[in-house]
Amino acid sequence: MADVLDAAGQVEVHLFAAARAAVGASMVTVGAGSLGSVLDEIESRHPEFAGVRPRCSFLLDEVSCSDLHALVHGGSRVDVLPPFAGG
Amino acid sequence: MADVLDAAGQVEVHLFAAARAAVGASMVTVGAGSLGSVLDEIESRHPEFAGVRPRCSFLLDEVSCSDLHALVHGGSRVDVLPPFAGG
Amino acid sequence: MKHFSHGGLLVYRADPGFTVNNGPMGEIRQVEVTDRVLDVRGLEALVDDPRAGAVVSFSGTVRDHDHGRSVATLTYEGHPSAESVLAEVAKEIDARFDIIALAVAHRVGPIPIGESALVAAVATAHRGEAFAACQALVDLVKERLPVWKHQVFLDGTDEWVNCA
Amino acid sequence: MKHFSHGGLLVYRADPGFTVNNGPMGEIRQVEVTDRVLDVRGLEALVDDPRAGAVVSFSGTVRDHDHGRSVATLTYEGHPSAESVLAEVAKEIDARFDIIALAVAHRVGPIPIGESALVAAVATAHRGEAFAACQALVDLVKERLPVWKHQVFLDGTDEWVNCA
Repeated sequence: MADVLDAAGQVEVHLFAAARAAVGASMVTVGAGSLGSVLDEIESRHPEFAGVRPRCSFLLDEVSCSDLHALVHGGSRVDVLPPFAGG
Repeated sequence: MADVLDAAGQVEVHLFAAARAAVGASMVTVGAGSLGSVLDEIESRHPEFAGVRPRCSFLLDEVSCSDLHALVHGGSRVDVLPPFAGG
Repeated sequence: MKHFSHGGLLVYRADPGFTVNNGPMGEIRQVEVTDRVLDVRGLEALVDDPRAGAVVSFSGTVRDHDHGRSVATLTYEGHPSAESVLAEVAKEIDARFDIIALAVAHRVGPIPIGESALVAAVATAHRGEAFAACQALVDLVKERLPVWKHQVFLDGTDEWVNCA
Repeated sequence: MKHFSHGGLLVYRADPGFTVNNGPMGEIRQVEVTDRVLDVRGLEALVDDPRAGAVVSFSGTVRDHDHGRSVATLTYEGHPSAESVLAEVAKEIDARFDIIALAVAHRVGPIPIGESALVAAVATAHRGEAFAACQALVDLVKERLPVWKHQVFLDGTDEWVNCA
């Protein structure tokens, strides 16, 4: 399975605004897998992430991604974006 | 009749923009009467006024007046206002 | 900080009592009909307010073309009541919208191509109200202000706009 | 006359190729995400154009109160893609409306109370289009721009807006 192969790599997860505040870091490195498993791993390490996670959107290698089953390969980048509040 | 009494006086008619251009003067003095008779007198003296008159609105002593039967007493002032084009 | 001026020969202030507008309504900080150059940036500064979250401004400029014809010169003429009518328009907009401050000015006399004929600025707490109020203000000025526009074209002909 | 700057540390330009927009569309004369002070008057000057009959501008300023609480300090954080997203927003508005020129800028980093967070200016031939396009531009920036607002209140608490 692709999941097994990908799991050998590491994924950079960049956290912004309220998500960064919840996790306490602007970047964490987790094992490759699905987008859902990547987020689950962050939540297991940083329980406060659970509060903001449901309101976030995600970028997978700079492209918007809302499919929690999407594969996140080793070397990929995930961005965690809380609701925007510009202007 | 009031008309007869008023007719003894004179009315200042102030003309603006296209109305002034048609009449060739910014003010003319005509005999008192009704608003309609005042305008008729201007038109009889200055036939070009007929072209712009139907598009004009009128002030009788600084108050908007659209009633051609309204009495214009001697000493009153009529303003002839073509369609506005500000901004 | 109220500022009023007496502009061109055609203009006087018929109703000097309108300027103060306190209580629940916003402040009308400038209402002017003038033959001088208009400055929308000055109006924006006038409506600036610590309570404001949004300022929307409008500048309407005279163009060198109208309906495909080249305009050589352009002159606005104002009725003597123009400034007091403008004040009434400002008060009506202030009553209709949730305004913190507004300012509006119309120029009369000859206006060089590219310069402003009408400027307005509105400050409100929230942005939607600022856009709505500024647009309504400009629309109402166009509808009510006793001002006329005379255009001379490059071919030598001329017209009073809306009277052709 | 295209002008772009690289503002705060959080901002880079992901898509440098968007700037020229010729043909039937209007000119996008400035798109900027910056940590410097914004100047709506500068944007108005940028969109000035001899073909324009109307310029509408917007300035959204940060306030000292939010939902009845007193704000002590306020900081905007932008995603690295913010400036390229802003460029896409500008292009979309330019495609939707009959625009002669537009300019838009968002500030990031700490913003003192009363200063602008978002400024925009739109020049069009006719006034209705200028109001509609400027308002749509501001609305779309608010919806799409990956920017976040952090408020610290006078009572010492803080919040990320829209995440409370």
